[in-house]
Amino acid sequence: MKSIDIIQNEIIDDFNMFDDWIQKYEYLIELGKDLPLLNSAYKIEDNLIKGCQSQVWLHAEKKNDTIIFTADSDAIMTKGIIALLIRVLSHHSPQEIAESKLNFIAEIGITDQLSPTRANGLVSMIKQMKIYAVALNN
Amino acid sequence: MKSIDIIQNEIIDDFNMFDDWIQKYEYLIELGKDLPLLNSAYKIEDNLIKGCQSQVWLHAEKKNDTIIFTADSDAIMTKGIIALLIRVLSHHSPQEIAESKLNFIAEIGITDQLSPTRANGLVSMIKQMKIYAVALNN
Amino acid sequence: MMLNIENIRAQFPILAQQIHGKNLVYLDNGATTQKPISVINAITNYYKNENSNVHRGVHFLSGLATKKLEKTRNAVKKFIGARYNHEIIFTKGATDSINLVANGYSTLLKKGDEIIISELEHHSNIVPWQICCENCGASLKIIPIKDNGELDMDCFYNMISKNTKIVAISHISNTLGTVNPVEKIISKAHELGAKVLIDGAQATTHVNLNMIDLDADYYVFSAHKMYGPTGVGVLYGKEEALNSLPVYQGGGEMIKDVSFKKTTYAPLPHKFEAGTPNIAGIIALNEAITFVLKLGIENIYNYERELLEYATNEILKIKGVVIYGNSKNKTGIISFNIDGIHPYDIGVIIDKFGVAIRTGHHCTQPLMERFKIPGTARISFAVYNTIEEINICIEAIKKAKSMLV
Amino acid sequence: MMLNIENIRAQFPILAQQIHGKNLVYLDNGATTQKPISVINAITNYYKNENSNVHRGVHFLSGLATKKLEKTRNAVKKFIGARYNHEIIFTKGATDSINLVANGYSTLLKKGDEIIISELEHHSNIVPWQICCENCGASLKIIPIKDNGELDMDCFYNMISKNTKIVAISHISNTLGTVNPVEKIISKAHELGAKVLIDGAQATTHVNLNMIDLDADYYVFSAHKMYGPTGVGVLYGKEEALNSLPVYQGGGEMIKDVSFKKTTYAPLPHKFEAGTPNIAGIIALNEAITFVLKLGIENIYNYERELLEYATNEILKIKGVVIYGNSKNKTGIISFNIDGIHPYDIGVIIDKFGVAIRTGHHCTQPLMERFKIPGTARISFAVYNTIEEINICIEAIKKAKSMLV
Ligand SMILES: Cc1ncc(COP(=O)(O)O)c(C=O)c1O
Ligand SMILES: Cc1ncc(COP(=O)(O)O)c(C=O)c1O
Repeated sequence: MKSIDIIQNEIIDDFNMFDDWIQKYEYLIELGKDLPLLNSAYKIEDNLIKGCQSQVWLHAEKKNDTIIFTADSDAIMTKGIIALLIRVLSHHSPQEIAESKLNFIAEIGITDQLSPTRANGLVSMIKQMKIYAVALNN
Repeated sequence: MKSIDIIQNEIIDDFNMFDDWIQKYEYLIELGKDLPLLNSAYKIEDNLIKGCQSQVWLHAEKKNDTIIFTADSDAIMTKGIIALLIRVLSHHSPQEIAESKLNFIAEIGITDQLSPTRANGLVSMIKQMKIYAVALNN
Repeated sequence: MMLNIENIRAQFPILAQQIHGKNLVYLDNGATTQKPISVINAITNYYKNENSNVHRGVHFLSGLATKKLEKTRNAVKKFIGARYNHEIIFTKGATDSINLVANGYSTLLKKGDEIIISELEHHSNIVPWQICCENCGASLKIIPIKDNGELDMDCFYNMISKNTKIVAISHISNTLGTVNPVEKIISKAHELGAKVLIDGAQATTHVNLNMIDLDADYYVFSAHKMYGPTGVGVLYGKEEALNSLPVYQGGGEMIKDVSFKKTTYAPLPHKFEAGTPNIAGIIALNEAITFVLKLGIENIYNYERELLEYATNEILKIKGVVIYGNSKNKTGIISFNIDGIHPYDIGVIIDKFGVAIRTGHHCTQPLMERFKIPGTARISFAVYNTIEEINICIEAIKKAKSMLV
Repeated sequence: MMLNIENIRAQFPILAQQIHGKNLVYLDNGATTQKPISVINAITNYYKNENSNVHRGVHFLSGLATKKLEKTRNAVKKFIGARYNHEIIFTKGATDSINLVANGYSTLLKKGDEIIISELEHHSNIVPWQICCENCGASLKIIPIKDNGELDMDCFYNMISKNTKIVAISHISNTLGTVNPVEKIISKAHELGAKVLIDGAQATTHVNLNMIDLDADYYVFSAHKMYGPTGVGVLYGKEEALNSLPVYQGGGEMIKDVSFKKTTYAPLPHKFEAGTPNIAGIIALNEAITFVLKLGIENIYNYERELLEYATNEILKIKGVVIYGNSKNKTGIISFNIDGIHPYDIGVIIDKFGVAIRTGHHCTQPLMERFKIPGTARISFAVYNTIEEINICIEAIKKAKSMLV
């Protein structure tokens, strides 16, 4: 598996190819649509991270010392960003996840989506991913 | 007895003779000092009109169909204005008092002292003088 | 009278803003309106020339600030047609005003008493009453709404009884735009001896208010939704209604006499104005009122109705659009969804075109529950909006839709 | 560091004002300070370029306003050395902040519990606790003060017990200038398991604050007394202290989920921030903090001490003058009376010389009672005052005296 930083750089490179925000957003929307379905057994209150506008369901499990995340959201833009977060963090060791610094978000120019305005659940989602990583590290 | 309006005009004339506010204030202070003492029997809670800074005690009685006011205050500037109010309103009939329009205050340039800021009890005092006039009119 | 919209727009500096390189199209007026230069200048002028604490000072500036603050009280009184200046209480906003009353009712009510609100209320007119009920044991009854976004008045007439002590209803729904039949509610409530609080947060620029005619016991609103500054609200109450409430906050101006043995309270309005008020904001509210009155509330209403009708027609041309709130009697608010699209996604995308609308539950979660939706996209007009801006907004929505489906 | 006072004065437009044809000498800073142009511009800039409602909006302006509001929260956190941003609650003023806490305590306390305040408190730190006691049956204990205006700490040590649940004390007396030994009070209270609220309304520009060191459970202040706008206050509380309080006002932002079955509340700080806040004011508070930090609190304190010493000396030269509050540990406040003269008369006359001081009870009636006086004349300094202004003030007082005796 590639390191978290290498994946982040790949994503940054991907986004650098786009000329404008429309292309970036269309790409995010595509990623959102392509995000593998969350097993409906996991779409439960316990896995819900409530933003004030869109909601995120997040599931984590451990497999061969790495964490695998699956998730869903009711808003497609949010789902697109989730897809990126999963691409970056899934399949890494709990320690790598806990220590990761997610700089790609600032670099690809979608920080608006990650402001602490609580409008979507993404800030809480990143926090939750790290908490899962720590919790499953045993 | 002169009418209320005639007395008001006399007061306005008095103040017109002064060149500046210092003379006006000195005159008011003098009036305050010269205000006849309020009979201490009347300096009671019931007669108290509480401004937030200076206090006014007001007593009214009826004599030959006219109202006679006596009053006191702990602040001398307030007392000066009280002296003017008594000069204008005392010894008039209840009806004259109730219907009076006190324009002299604006004309002599001491309206600051009569703003509704409640800093002294004067606005309430004028109201109270009229209430007494109505109450004693029987 | 025809309003000169170009002239009006010129009074709002922010309308010249560019957002993401596009002209700002501000259609989030239900959340807060923009401010004309006269309001902004009133604040600046206050701080540059007049700033001082009010009421108890004997020096010139303190007298001036007090006079200007009281002038706004008088302007509000006239604006809403109240009887007395002391029926106007300055608060920090509509929410603060409602809480003041609801807190008072928690000592006035007891188990068995009932409070009526409706399903379309803003959280600010729900939660204070829930807290009130929790504290005093009264129970909360809810007027349901019909599919078109109007109150189900039959239900209301069945629900209200001698047990009802207060009815709290918004004048205009911030999510649906529905103008509620507050006159009917007030007269029925009074028949049964209940008091009425009207949440006028969305109404002050759309309805000519006259408290004596309307006969509401309490009426609340926020300055920032009527072209005024943030941090200022009004609680109007009939003299006897306000006098019946216990004091709310303690401190500063609201006392007659403080001693450790016994503290007594000042008469209205001071009784409910503890602490240094938002002096600059209150003074600026006077300018906001002047602005609204100069244009004329009826003119504002009519113009916004034109915008509403045009926009409603245009948006309904987009396939899959559903509008929530279809009362004939509504103001310039359009809440909508597009089939299969989350409102959040629409908001995020059209923002990039410079178009500011609100998405989400608009602090009316029970109403969202009622329609079984996570939220809506909401366009809300002010008097400075134009048909051209609506066209830009509609185009942006269409583009968003084409990206999202 | 020496402060460049001319340079500082140039930042305050109002100081160029003429009052009754004289230069304004503003010595009523205990009531409210004047505002530097940076604070005024922050408000103007907000309304001209950024105005929008905060938090839930997804559009650009809403995000910007939210970011700036949260930036002030962060600035306040740093300014007072708190642990977390969410320990900073925005209110409408110190009075509002104290009421929020006292209201919470009325559900936390019961008969037999005790609250301690002092004889020199501002009404805003007395009345809320009286209301609290009335509601919950707790009793109020008062720390007396000594003739020099200091708290009688022996009494405090005797008075406090296991029954004491909260001690509420001002950091600096607004009438006497006394800096109270809050560190000692806090450590003693904590020893006995009581919480402590400090009313810092007069302290924020005079004492370097560090909440972690100070260890107060609650600390409150108003923006308008620290060169900031009216209508904004802060309630700091330790995370666990704030969490222990029930919600205060309901509505808007303070919820997690609203339903008619069960409403749940948002985490800190939102739990206590119902309704649209004073966004412009909060954003401008950041500039006020910047202004204070640039000058340096120690420098401000030292400079005002110089003014205090000079003015104290000069005023004591006037025959018949009595100064109330003679603690060695005091800030730039002089409360005085002249034998046989009512303070009101002094205030009214020196106003005509352009000198603005406050006269009256300064919202500390029990303290006036303690000294058996109807009020005092109070001079209070800010960093822009000068020796020259003190001279003008002293001259004016002398003239007033000569007119009055
Ligand atoms: C010591 C003290 N506490 C509380 C207050 C109340 O502050 P505000 O009126 O801004 O709420 C003041 C201001 O007068 C004060 O000086
Ligand atoms: C109908 C209604 N009521 C109450 C409020 C609350 O107003 P504020 O946030 O200004 O206190 C609003 C504003 O969102 C509203 O639209």
